[in-house]
This record gives sequence, C-alpha cells and structure tokens, in this order.
Amino acid sequence: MADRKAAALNAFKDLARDPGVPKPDPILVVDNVVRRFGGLTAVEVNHVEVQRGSITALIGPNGAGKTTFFNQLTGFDTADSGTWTFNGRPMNGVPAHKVARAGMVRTFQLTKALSRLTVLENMRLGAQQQKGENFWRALIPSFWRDQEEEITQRAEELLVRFKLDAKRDDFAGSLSGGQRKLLEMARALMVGPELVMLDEPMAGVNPALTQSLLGHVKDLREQGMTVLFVEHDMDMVRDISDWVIVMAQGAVIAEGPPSTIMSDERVIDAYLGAHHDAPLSESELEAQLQEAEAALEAEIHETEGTTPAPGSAPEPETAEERQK
Amino acid sequence: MSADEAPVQSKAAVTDRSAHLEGAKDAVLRCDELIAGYLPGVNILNGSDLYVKEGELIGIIGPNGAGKSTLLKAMFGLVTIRSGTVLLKGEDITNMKAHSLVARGVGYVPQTNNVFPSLTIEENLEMGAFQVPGKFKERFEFVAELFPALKERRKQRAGSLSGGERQMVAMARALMTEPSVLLLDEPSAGLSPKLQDLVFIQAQQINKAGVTVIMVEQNARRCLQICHRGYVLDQGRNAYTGTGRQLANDPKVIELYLGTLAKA
Amino acid sequence: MDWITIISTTIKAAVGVETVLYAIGAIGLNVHFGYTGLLNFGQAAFMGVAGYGLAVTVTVMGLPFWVGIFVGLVAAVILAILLGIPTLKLRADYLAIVTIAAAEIVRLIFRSVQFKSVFGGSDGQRGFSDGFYALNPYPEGEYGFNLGPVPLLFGHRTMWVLTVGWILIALFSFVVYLLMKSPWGRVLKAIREDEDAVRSLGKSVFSYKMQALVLGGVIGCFGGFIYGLGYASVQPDVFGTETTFYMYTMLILGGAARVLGPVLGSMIFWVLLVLFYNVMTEAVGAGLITFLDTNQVGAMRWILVGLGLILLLIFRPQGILGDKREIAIDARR
Amino acid sequence: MNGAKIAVTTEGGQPVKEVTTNAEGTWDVQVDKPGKYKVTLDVSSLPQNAEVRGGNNVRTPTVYEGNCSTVLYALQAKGAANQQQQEGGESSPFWTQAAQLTFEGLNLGLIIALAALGLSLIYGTTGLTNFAHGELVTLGAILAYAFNIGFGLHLIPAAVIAVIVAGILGYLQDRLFWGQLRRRGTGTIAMMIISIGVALFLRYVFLIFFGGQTEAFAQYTAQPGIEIGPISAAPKNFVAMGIELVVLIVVGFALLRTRTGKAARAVADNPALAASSGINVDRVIRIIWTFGGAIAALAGIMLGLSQNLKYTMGQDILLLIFAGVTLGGLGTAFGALVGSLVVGLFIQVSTLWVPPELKSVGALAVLIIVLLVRPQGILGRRERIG
Amino acid sequence: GGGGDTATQASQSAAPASSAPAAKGDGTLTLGTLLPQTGSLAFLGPPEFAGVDLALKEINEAGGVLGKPVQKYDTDSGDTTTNIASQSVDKLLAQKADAIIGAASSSVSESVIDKITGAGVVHFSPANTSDKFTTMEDKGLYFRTAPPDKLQGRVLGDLIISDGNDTVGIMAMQDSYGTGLADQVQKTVTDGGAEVVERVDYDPKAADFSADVAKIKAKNPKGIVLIGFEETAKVIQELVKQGMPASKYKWYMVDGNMSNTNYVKMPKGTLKGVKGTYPGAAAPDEFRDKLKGVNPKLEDYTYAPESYDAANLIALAAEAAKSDAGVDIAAKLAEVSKGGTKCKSFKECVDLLKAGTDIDYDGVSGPVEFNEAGDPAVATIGIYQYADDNKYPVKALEYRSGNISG
Ligand SMILES: Nc1ncnc2c1ncn2[C@@H]1O[C@H](COP(=O)(O)OP(=O)(O)OP(=O)(O)O)[C@@H](O)[C@H]1O
Ligand SMILES: Nc1ncnc2c1ncn2[C@@H]1O[C@H](COP(=O)(O)OP(=O)(O)OP(=O)(O)O)[C@@H](O)[C@H]1O
Ligand SMILES: [Mg+2]
Ligand SMILES: [Mg+2]
Repeated sequence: MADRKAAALNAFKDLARDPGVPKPDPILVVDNVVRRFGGLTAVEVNHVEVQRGSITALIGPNGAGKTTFFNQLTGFDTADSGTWTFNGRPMNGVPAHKVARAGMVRTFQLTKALSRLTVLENMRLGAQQQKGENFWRALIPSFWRDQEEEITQRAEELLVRFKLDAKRDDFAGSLSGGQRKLLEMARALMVGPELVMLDEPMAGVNPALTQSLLGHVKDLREQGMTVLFVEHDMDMVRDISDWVIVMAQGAVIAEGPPSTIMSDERVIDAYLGAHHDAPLSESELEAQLQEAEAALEAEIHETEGTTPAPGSAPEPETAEERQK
Repeated sequence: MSADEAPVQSKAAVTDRSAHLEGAKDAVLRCDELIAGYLPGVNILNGSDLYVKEGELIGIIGPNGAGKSTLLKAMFGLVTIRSGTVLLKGEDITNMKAHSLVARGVGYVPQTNNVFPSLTIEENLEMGAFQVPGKFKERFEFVAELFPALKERRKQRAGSLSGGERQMVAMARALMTEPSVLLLDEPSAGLSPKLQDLVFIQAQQINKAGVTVIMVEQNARRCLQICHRGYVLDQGRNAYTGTGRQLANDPKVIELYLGTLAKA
Repeated sequence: MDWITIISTTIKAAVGVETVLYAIGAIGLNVHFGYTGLLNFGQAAFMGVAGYGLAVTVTVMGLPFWVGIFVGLVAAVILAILLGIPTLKLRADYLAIVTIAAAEIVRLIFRSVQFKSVFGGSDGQRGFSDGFYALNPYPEGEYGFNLGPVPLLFGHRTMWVLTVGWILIALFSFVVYLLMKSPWGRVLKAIREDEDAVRSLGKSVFSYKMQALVLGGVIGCFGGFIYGLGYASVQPDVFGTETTFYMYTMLILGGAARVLGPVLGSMIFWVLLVLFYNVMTEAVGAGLITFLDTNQVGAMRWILVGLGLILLLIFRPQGILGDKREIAIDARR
Repeated sequence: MNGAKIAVTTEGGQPVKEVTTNAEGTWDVQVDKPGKYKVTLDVSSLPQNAEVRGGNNVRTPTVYEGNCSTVLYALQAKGAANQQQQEGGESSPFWTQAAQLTFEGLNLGLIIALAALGLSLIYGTTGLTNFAHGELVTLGAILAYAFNIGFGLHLIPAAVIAVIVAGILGYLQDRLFWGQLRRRGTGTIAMMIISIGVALFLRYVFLIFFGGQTEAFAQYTAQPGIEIGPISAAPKNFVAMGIELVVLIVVGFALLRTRTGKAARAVADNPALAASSGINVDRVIRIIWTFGGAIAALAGIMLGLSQNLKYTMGQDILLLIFAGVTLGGLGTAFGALVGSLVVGLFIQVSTLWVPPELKSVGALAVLIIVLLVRPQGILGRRERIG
Repeated sequence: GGGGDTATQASQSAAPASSAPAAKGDGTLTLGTLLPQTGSLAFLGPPEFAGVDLALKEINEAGGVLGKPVQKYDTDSGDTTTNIASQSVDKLLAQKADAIIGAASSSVSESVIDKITGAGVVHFSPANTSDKFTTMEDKGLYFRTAPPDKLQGRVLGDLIISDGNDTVGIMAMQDSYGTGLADQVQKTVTDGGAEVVERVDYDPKAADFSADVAKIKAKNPKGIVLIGFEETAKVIQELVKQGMPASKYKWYMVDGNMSNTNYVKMPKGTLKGVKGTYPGAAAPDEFRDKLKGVNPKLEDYTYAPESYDAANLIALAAEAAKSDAGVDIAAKLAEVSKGGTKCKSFKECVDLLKAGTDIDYDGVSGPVEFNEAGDPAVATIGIYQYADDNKYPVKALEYRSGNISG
C-alpha cells in the first residue's frame, strides 16, 4: 500500500539537509520571492523546491511568513519580486483562480466558509470543470444533472470522512471553529488538485479526528497528490511528513526529514522550545510547575502584596528545561 | 493547592448529577442544566452542568461541534441561555451582559475573531484594560514580556497580523485586566510549540496566583495534564468528568477524544 | 368613503404597470444583490439607458420600434460592461457608491440642457410607443371583470402592457429560478459570501460578477422599456436613485435571494402606497380626518408607508419569503 | 446721446421712418403692423469719439401686435474695447474665478464633511448604512429654525439649543429604536431598508410641519459679501467654516485618542469582543448616536445658514455625503473630512470647464476615478488575505 | 414609423378624435386634481389647490354646474422621482372624473397624458410650460392656463433692453419652465441689441449655487435675469455674497419667483428696485386675500390664478356644453375662453350663458384665449418693482398684453 511513501522517502534519502536543496522531481520550484510590508520583510525565500508526490511540512515560528508565502504562490497577493514554477510553468502574476485551475489549491488559516451556503453546497463548489457553471448550459438542467450527482457523491464521501455528514444541510456559517477547518480542507480536496497547500489544517481539530484524517492525507499521497502543509502540531508533522521545510523571519532556514529537523538546534531554539519530542512527562511537569511557583514567590516578595501573576522570562527557563 | 485537593472520583465517570451537586456546593462559578442555542428550536447545549471551585484549573475537551465554545459563550452572556442558571460566587449571572461580567472579574478569550482588526496591537491591549485604564502601563509591560513580538509591533494593526500573532494578542488582551475567573477558548491554537508551552505554563501560573481558569482545548492531552479536573463534552452534554489524570488515562476517552498519535 | 374605488384601485395596483416595472427592475437587482452580493445602487440607470435607448432611436433617429428595443438592450449591456470593468474589483460598500454615482451621471446627462436635442432635457422624450401598441392584440375596450360591485377593469392599452409585463416577469423569474438552482448560481452565491474562497477554488470571480451584472442589468432594462411603453414617455428623474432605493426596499421586503421575493415586494409596496393614500384622501374628503388638510395627505401617506416598511422589516427582517436562518448567520462573519 | 440718426425699415427693406434721438438718447417709432423690422443706426451720425460696441449697427427686432419693442445701441469710447481687454489681462478673470470656486469648494466641502462625519461615526460603530442621515441633517436645521423663528431666539442660541436637542434626539433614537432592533438581532441589510423607511417617515413629517417652501433664518440671511483678495464671501461663511473645521478636527482626534473614541472603533470592529473586553457596547453606541445626531444637526444649521432651509435639504445632499464618506475611506473620521473636501472642491472647481448643471457629474466622476486607483478610499486601509 | 409624426398630425385638429371613448356624462361635473402634495414641487401644491378650491367654492355658491354642485377629488402628483401620479390618475378615473386639473410639472403631465386623454377625460394643467404639449397627440383634450413663456419672455426681454442693459446674464432653473423662458428672454434681448454674456442653467436641487453665480460674476453683466422658483432665494443670497447686489446690478425676476413672502427676512433693501414680470391683468392682492379665505396658511401664490381659471373654465365649458362628459367639455373650452361678451367670474359668466349669450371668460391669470392646440393665445403681463421692504406693491409699473404666438 505505502509504495508512494516508500518512493517519497527514497527520493529524499540522499538529499543534503541544506535550505533550498534541489529535489529529484520537484513539482514546485521557488526562486527569490520577496514580500515586504512597509519596513517589515515578511517573506524572503531564495530557493525552495517541493518534491512531487510527497508530503512536505512547512513549519516556523508565528509570523515567520508561512501564510504570506502561500499568498504569494497562489496569487492572492503580489510579490515584490521573485519567480516560481509549478509543473515547470511559471506562475508569478497568474491570478488566483488560474493558479487553482492549474492544480495548486490552498486553504486559509483563518477559514473562509461560505456562510449562507450549506455545507454540501460548499463542497460541491470545489469541483472543477462543472458543465453547469457555464451560463447557457446552466439554464438546461439535463446538461449538468449527471455530473452534479457524481459531484454530490464525492462530496458526501468526503463529508463522512471529515465527520461533517450530519451537518451537510446546515449553513456553513453555523459551524464551530474546528468544523470550519475541516470543511475548508475537505472543500479544497474537492478540487482534486495536484498540489494541495494546507495552512494549519488541524489547528482546533479534535485529536482523535486529526488522527483519522492523517490516514486520509496519506491516502492522498498514494493517489499521487502532493501535499504541502503548514502546521504547529509536531505530532502530526512527525507522523505524516516526508520532508520538513523550516521558515523563520521570512527565510527558509533549514530543511530535512522530520526526525533530523526536530533535533536541529536552530529549529529548537527558534521554534520548538522545550517539549519538542514528546509530551511532558510527569516529572518534567512537576519541575516546570515548581519553577513557576518559585518565580511567583520571588515576584510576591519583590512587590509585596500585589497579586498579579508575574511574567517569568520564559525563554531561558525553557532552555534550561531542555538541558535536563 | 494541587490537583489532589480536587474532589476525588474513583474513575472518569459518565456524568453523574449528584456528584455535580455535591461538588458544586462552594463553587466560584457553576452552571446548572444549561440549555442554549443559536437558532430558534435548535439547542446546542442540552443541559450541561459545570462547576469550578476557587483556584481550580478546569479543562473542557470534546469533539468539534460539541458545544464547548457555546458553553463558554453562554456563561459569558454572548449566547442566550434558554433554561438553566449560571452562578458566579452565588450571584445569578444568567444572561448577564458581558461587560458587567468583566466588571465582576471574569475574563474571556474567544476562539475566533478574537482581535480588533482595525486597532493597533497597543490599542487592542488598551481595550483589554478598558475598565482599569490606570493599570494599562503596568499590565502592558507584563504581557510584553510574555510575548516580546507584540511589543516590537505595538503600532501594527491587528488585522494584518499572522494567525499566531493574533492569538497572542487575544491572550494578552485578556490578561490586561486581572480577572479572578478566566475563560480560555483554545488559547494555544495556531501557536508555535514553543508558545504553546508558554501558554500552558502561563495558564498554570496564573492559576497558581489564585485565578480560577476554565480552558477549552483541542490540545487535549496537554490540557488534561495540567488541569485539576476535566470535562468531556459531547453533543452539548457532559460525557465524562474526572480529574485530568483520570480522563487522560481512561481508554474510552482516549479512543473517542484523545487519539493515540501523541502517545507514540 | 368610497370603498369600492379604494378596493378596486388597490387590487389594480397590485398588478398594475408600476408594480410590473418595479418588479422587473427588482428581479434584476435580486440577481445583483440577492444572489451575487453586488451592492448595485445604479439599477435605475439600467432602466434609464434602456428607456432612452428606445426613445431616442425611435423619435430622434426615426428607426423602427424593434430597433429601439435592440438599442436599449445593447445600451444596458454596454453600461454593465463599462460599469463592471473598473468597479467589480471594489469592496461591496464602495461599489454601492460608485454605482450610485454612475447612475446619477447618466441621469444628469439625460437631463442636461446641453444634450436637450437628443434626450429632451428635463421633460424627456415621448412618441416612441406606437410600434408597440400597433402589436396590441386586444381590440379597443375594457378588460377584466367585476368582483361583486368592485370593477377591476383595464383599458386595452394598459392590458397589453400588463400582459407583456407579466409574461416578462414570469419568464425572468423562471430564468432566475433555473439559474440559481444550477452550479452557475451556486458560484454567484458563493461570491456573495466570500470572493477569495471562490478564487481559491478556481473560479473566475470577475467573470461571474460581470455575467451577473449584465444579466441583472438586462433584466432591469426591461423595466425601463415597460416604463417607457406604459407611460408612452421617458423622463430623466424617473431613473434617479429614489427608484433604486424603492427597488431595494421591495427586494428586501419580499425576501432577497428568493425567486419571487422582488415580485411580492413590489406588490406589497404599491398596495401599501395606494391603499394608505386612497383611504386617507377619502377619509379627509369625507371629513373623517380633520387634522389634515388636502396638502398634507400626500405627506401623510409617505409617513405611513415609512412606518409600514419599518414595521414589516422589524417583524420579518428576512422579508416575507426570506429564510430566518439566513438572517441568523451574521454577515459580518 | 443726442442727434444720432436711426432708420427703420421692414424686413423686406421698405423704409418705414427715419428718426433722430432726443436729448436722453431715446427715440420712438410707431409701426402699424406686427412683424420683423430692421433698425439701422447711422454710424456717421455718432460723435467722433464714440462707436457701437461690437461694431454691429443693425438690429432686427420683431414687433408683436399691441406691444412695443425696444432696441439698444451700446456706445463706447473708440478703442475702449482694446483697453478693456488689456485690463482684463492683468487680474486674469480665470484665476479670480478659480480662487473663488476653490473657496466655495472648501465651504461646501466642510459642510458635507460635517454631515459625513456624523454618518461615518454611526456607520463606523454600528455598521448601519443610514439613509435617514439626510433627514437628521434637515432636522437640525428645522429645529434651529423653530427656535429662531418660532421662539424668536437669536440664531446663535437657537443653533446651540438645536444642536443639544438633536443630540438628545439622537440618543433617544438609539435608545428607543435602533438599539432595540440591534437587541433583536436585526441584520444590517434589514436595518438599511428600515432606515429608508425612517427617512420617508421623517421627511414627510417635516413636510407636514414645516411645509414645502424654502425658508431662511431670521439672522444672517443674504449677508453682503466682503472682498478678500480675489474672493468675495460673507463674514458668516468664515465663521461657519471655522466652526466646522474645529468640530471636525476635535472629533477626529477624539476618535483617535480618547478612550471612548477607541472603544467606538473597537465596537465597530467586533461588538462581541468589545463586550468581552468590558466595554459597554450599548453605551458607546449611544454616545456615538448622540454626537452623530448633534453633528448632523450642526451640519444642517450650517447648510441652512449658507443656503436656505427646505424639507428635502438633507436628502438633496445625501449623495454627496455618501460620496465624501466613501471617497475618504469608510469609517474613518479624517477620511470623511478629506473625502468631503475633495467632493466639495470638485463640484465647484469643475464648473470652470463643465456647465454648472452638470457640476455634480464632475465630482462623481472624480469619486469613481479615485476609487479605481485606491479601492479602499483615500485614507482607508486594505485588509490582509489569509 | 416614428410616433412623433403621427402625433404632430393628429394634434392639428382640435376636434376630439373619434377614438376617444365617448364617456357618457352622469350629470355631475366631477373634477380631479393632480397636484403636488409631495416631491420637489410640493411648495406649489398649496396655492394650486387653493386656486381650485376657491373656484369651486364660488361655482357651487353660484348654484353649481348643470344644476348640481361640482364634485372634486384631490390627489397627489408627487414628482417624477416616484410614479405615484399614475396611481392617482387611476383613482380619479375610477371615481369618474370628467376633467383632471394638473399636473404642475411638465414631466409628470407627460407621463400621464396618455392615460387621461385615453379615457376621454380633459387634462387641464395650470402650470405646464413645456412647448411639447403644443404638438402632442392629445385627442384635443389637453389644455393649459400656464403663464405663456413666449409673451412673458418677450416682455421681460424688452424691459431689460429698455432699462439700458447692454450686457445681460441669465440664471435659469434647469427644467422646461426655466429653459423655455430663458430661451425667449435670450432671443428678445439679443434681437434688441444687447448681449447675453452668460447663461447658466442650474439644477434647482443642487446643494449650492455659488459656482453658478461665480460664472455670471466672471462676465460682469449689467443686468441679471433670475428665472426659477423659490430656490431663487438661495441664488440671491449667493449674488449678495459674491458682491453683485441689486444696488449695483439690475436684477429681473419672473412669475415663478416673484414672491412677497420669500425674501422678507433678507436685510432691508436687498431687493430694492428689482423688477419682475407677473402674468395677469388684475392686481394680485385682492385675489390673494380671497385665497387666504380658503387656506389661511397660504404663503406663496405661484400658479394659484392659473388653477383658479382652469376650474372656472371647465365649469363654464360644461355648462355651455350642457354635458359633463370630458369630450363635450373639451369641445366647448375654446369657445367660452374667447369671442363674445367678456365676463370675469363664474357667476357673471354662467348667468350670461344661461341667457344664451356667447361669453369670453377673462381670468385672473390673464385673458385666457385658447388656440387650436389648447394653449392660451393671449395674455397680459404686469411689470412690478420691489420696494425697500423686499415686497412689491399691488400696482404694476405697467401692463402689457398681446398675442402669444404673435
Ligand atoms: N498586510 C500586512 N501588513 C503588514 N504586515 C503583515 C501583513 N501581512 C502579514 N504581515 C506580517 O508579516 C509577517 C508574516 O505573516 P504570516 O501570516 O505569513 O506569518 P505565519 O508564518 O503564517 O505565522 P502564523 O504561524 O502565526 O500563521 C507577520 O509578522 C505579519 O505581521
Ligand atoms: N453562530 C452559530 N449559529 C448556528 N449554529 C452554530 C453557531 N455557532 C456554532 N453553531 C453550532 O453549534 C454547535 C456547537 O458549536 P461550538 O462552536 O460550541 O463547538 P465547539 O465544541 O467549540 O467545537 P470546536 O472544537 O470545533 O470549536 C455546532 O454544531 C455548530 O454547528
Ligand atoms: Mg499563518
Ligand atoms: Mg470551539
């Protein structure tokens, strides 16, 4: 079953762990993309490639520029400079809808549910090349009815997987935060893209469901789809990604397979912090608490009688934790 | 005060009303048989009970769409309660307006839309300290130390912030007043692992300092690790309750709500 | 009190020429606003260019009636495209003001002394409807029936306009029904909710908005034709922002994004307008109301209509046919 | 002019009579039939140094039955035409006119800005597109009129009272009406249509109580202008502009700097979150309505002062108000100021090139063009995507 | 085929076209009014309604028409921005009106003329000035007593010339009334040897008139003609403000804005010496007092005489035709307006009629003699001058009357 995974791992096997390392069969190649907001350089990516048929994770601290990077690639914002090719086709300056049609579909971190459409209609909208989306053919239902049924069926299957089937006839605007995330991802999958770019798909999704969805994402890879996703949940990154790209302050600072990346000093420093490989053990927890308590006590002594929870300097503290 | 002082239950139990009544006697905040919803005729909360004692840290977990956020909103007067009561320190605050609750020392971080996009970060925080403008400077220094990124960008409009940065602003905003009861709706979502750590530690610390905290989390395992007691909400009802540890180790809870991914 | 006249005029108002022409305009607006979310406040301009297209072609250029209709249609399409190309990229509320501005520009030009020789200045044009009435299949006389003592009769000319008008309403409603059930309509509704989401799914938002603008404009332009033909004349001020406001009122009153919403809304609006007025004039005439003089009755009618609108929308904010659930979803996200 | 010779003939050239002007320079010819006649002035009979202005010495008046018809020969000193032109060249009338129009543009723009500020405040905080705002402007003017004429107060105290009363009415409007609607969860679109209903209601209430005619305040009407450089303006204009500018700037800064101002913007962004931060949303909105109503009333009084009062006066400038608000960027106080000034200026200055009947076209066209270049308005900001 | 051609041809004959359904009279003369209660011309409503009311009062006091009191229904014409005029006409037709007096606005009249005349009802406007109605297809049922542009324009133009204004600026309200009158003034003035250095057609709804006045000022004319309705007060403010007061420039006004109430709040002398024309032979004050009797709140009198005359003429025509059917009234309207024994009030005229005499009704607004097209053919224009108190006296400087078409 997991032959694609094997293929992907194989492709990554001998690669150097350098930022911007060339991949054997890149689907997306990015060069010198820069985006500035006033004085702030949000994105400054020199070179990066995404391997076809792999699951690649894009991680990095908050504000690293991941979402902005997605926005540039998918035509939702105009880069100050830079070029990128998708399947060998240059994509800079291409409007967003053409990017999606070319097979590169993204989701939004802050979800964009189509509020006053039902969940099912949201899903159906994702399907491409619908005959009934042409004005004249729309007028004659027999032209598009069959296709519509097929689309509906596909949509319903996905909804079941994403545990949204009970909500299928409710307005998307009435979904909970997590359900919106799920819908956002499911809808993108309706497009049937070659490359799907997920922006924090699992933030706010229940862990049990996340787990079952990861299986689905792996299936996608088996079907030949390429997945590029942003995520802060390291368990998930570790579980499904074949390759990890790390961004910080707009630039790609490291690349590599998940296991290596998560022990990279710089990545730990900038991003992971103390608890990078496993959830805190009981003892660690205790230690952490004690530390906090000590700090609190100190604070109380200092400022006699004021109640506020003191701000402990978290960074050195967590660094210490790691040493233990 | 530690987790052990919380009322002991032998195991994570399917909600037991008598246990609730027993436990809730001297609670700071308690909800009884809340029924609430958005659309006429559709109830999202179907009689959920919850109590939290002085100085407790409570976690609420559950599947997506279970009604966790709705529960918090209902307590905070943002969703109309159709029946049931909410008591804060013995006072009936059912359907009381949010700003009056803030005056009574309740703070709240919403799950979504939790910043003022057209206000700068600094102004967002100023709004957080709306009822105690005198304390703004002091508290600002405090949150700026927690999230240094915010201080650098104090003049940036929140609408242009990244998802995680917004989350920081949201959290910081709630910390501007010094609430005695804090309701957090997925405070760690969208934050980098490092900052997630920070949030959990901070929650614990605040709790240590005497603040009662109710926290909804999808980072469920992590949440159960630090909380004294937890509730599992499903379809608007309490499915399981117990201490954090009990819940985290209950096979049913693991299977249905926690997953096994993080354990690996 | 002359109840027979009151009842008969009210019932006739429910199906009369005004109801028809506003309903048609509002159907177009429903495509724009109800389904696509385009806050077009220049619908009157579409009616205007159509009415004037017909009028100028026939009276000034002396061409046949059908050419006039064709010119009117083309004018509406051109207006849609001219308006659309630069403005469809704007946010909804900005679009609103740009379309109002464009419509005012069109009206002021129709009205101006500079172009009086073409558009006829503030009095407009007339004398272009003969071609239409030449097609009238109804022989001279009165048509309709008596509802008990209440006569519901229309002259043969009115009858012809009404026949054509209601056929158009039925036709457009059917077209809107078909379209909005189709995937095409789904894209429009999606655009109404969030353009960026639609873009991310590979649909050309601009193209669909333009199609919607043209379709709604073309539908609306038939309202302009009906005006021109029904009154046998066009005047610039008819096509002012007021008209668009009233069409919006009708649309929301009937229920936006409902196929029959605009039609029902138009009927309610005119029935209210006529009923209030006629009851009041009769009451004043019969000395039942003494605190108003003749000059104030007209004002009192609008006061009541204003109140009526307010009350209707307070108690049914989603409109008569609207879906309460849709309103409950906060449009501000 | 004495002694000029004038010959009258019929249209066909038949001579009717020749006359000589009397001491006042007038003359008189009786004709028997109506019709077109030709009147020729014998230029050689004029004094040496005089000529007919424009050079044409033939007039062709039409005489109608029972009426007399007058013709006129304007005389001037020889060479005067050239002199005049030279004089004209010195203080170019184009620039004088341009200066005057710029001033008028500012004058009108500030009034619009004031009205727009009220609209922008209310739109900004509640999201209500208030089509009844024009009527709030009218209300201010009519209130001032009532105190001024009805109670015989001088305009200044009358205006002050009117603004206060309008503020109270604004408060009550929200308290008793809009606030209740908000509580019921009425959507913004439904509210917008309700505001059309309110506009109709108010407008025609005014018609009943105020009447359809145009009225003026008892003081400062038709105040003679004074010349300041190329501009002539009435003193009241300067005072009004001063007041307007002060109010605009004070309110603008209040929104940016004061706690309530910031709270108002917070409420605009997200009312639920504002409440969660401890802001009393209803109170903030009521304050805004109070100020919005008062400012709109002030705008109405200023408009009534510079123009006159009519029951449709607010409605007539509503489009300009909206244009100003939008052009500046929706929901920003200074945007309303800048946008309105641009609108005012373009309305007036564009008349240098377009006929005045089309002056609004110029302003509206500018509005469209600016929004094409800056879709978010002059001071508006773009939202980020994603 | 252009509709315009047929219209022109058909209107050549004043006789009612055969196509008009022959509405049978029911014995009671029913008048409908279609006048502005609301809309941009709402200020014209009160005087117009009062004019009709006064006529009706006098008619019914004199015994009514055909032995029965005249019935009347009032309706609102609104303005063109709303289409309520048409609904009002529907109501009047449903109530079997024989003649409809209205509308004030030419545009509104245009939108309903087909409906009214199509029903065989007389359409009689007291205020329409658009020259289009002269040639419009109306089945011979359209009439008007509106002050004739042509004569007034001529008289005013002549007045301006004889006052020695060699340069003239015209500010005209931009509608058929304003532009029509302005055209005529401009022609007369130009023919007379003066130069119209600037003509501004302004939008009466404009927020402000400063630019319009600035345009006049730039040309610095000696005489300034103000053609418009009550918005003239705003124009005057602006003239004074921009340094062109009546003390330095000669202003001229017309019937639409000759008011004794609108300008009284202005400082004393603002309008001193301003001349204006106003149709009608009689001193207006006596008539105005009578109107006040009908509507004590009346402030403005524009078109009240025309409305009064319209109602009287219709009643007389019905009496002369011995029928209250619209077509019969229309057939007699021209006859009672001219050629015969002159009489000035309904009572006086109807007595003559009953005695079998041919009458010639001379109204308050002028001699009113209808031509073939239903337009007044003769008119009298008075020239008045404002005094220090911003009012003009009862006595005209002079009266001029004449044929309108000439
Ligand atoms: N429109 C904008 N104006 C100004 N700054 C912006 C804008 N958009 C993004 N930024 C800034 O650019 C930086 C990168 O933002 P981006 O959203 O790409 O971060 P991210 O990597 O996606 O972070 P997160 O993990 O929190 O989502 C942030 O610091 C953000 O504040
Ligand atoms: N504004 C709304 N209108 C109508 N229904 C809503 C609305 N918000 C939420 N719901 C419904 O209420 C239910 C509970 O939503 P809630 O947001 O409380 O879930 P949650 O437990 O917080 O889920 P998540 O973990 O995904 O945030 C969901 O089924 C959702 O569809
Ligand atoms: Mg992001
Ligand atoms: Mg939630």
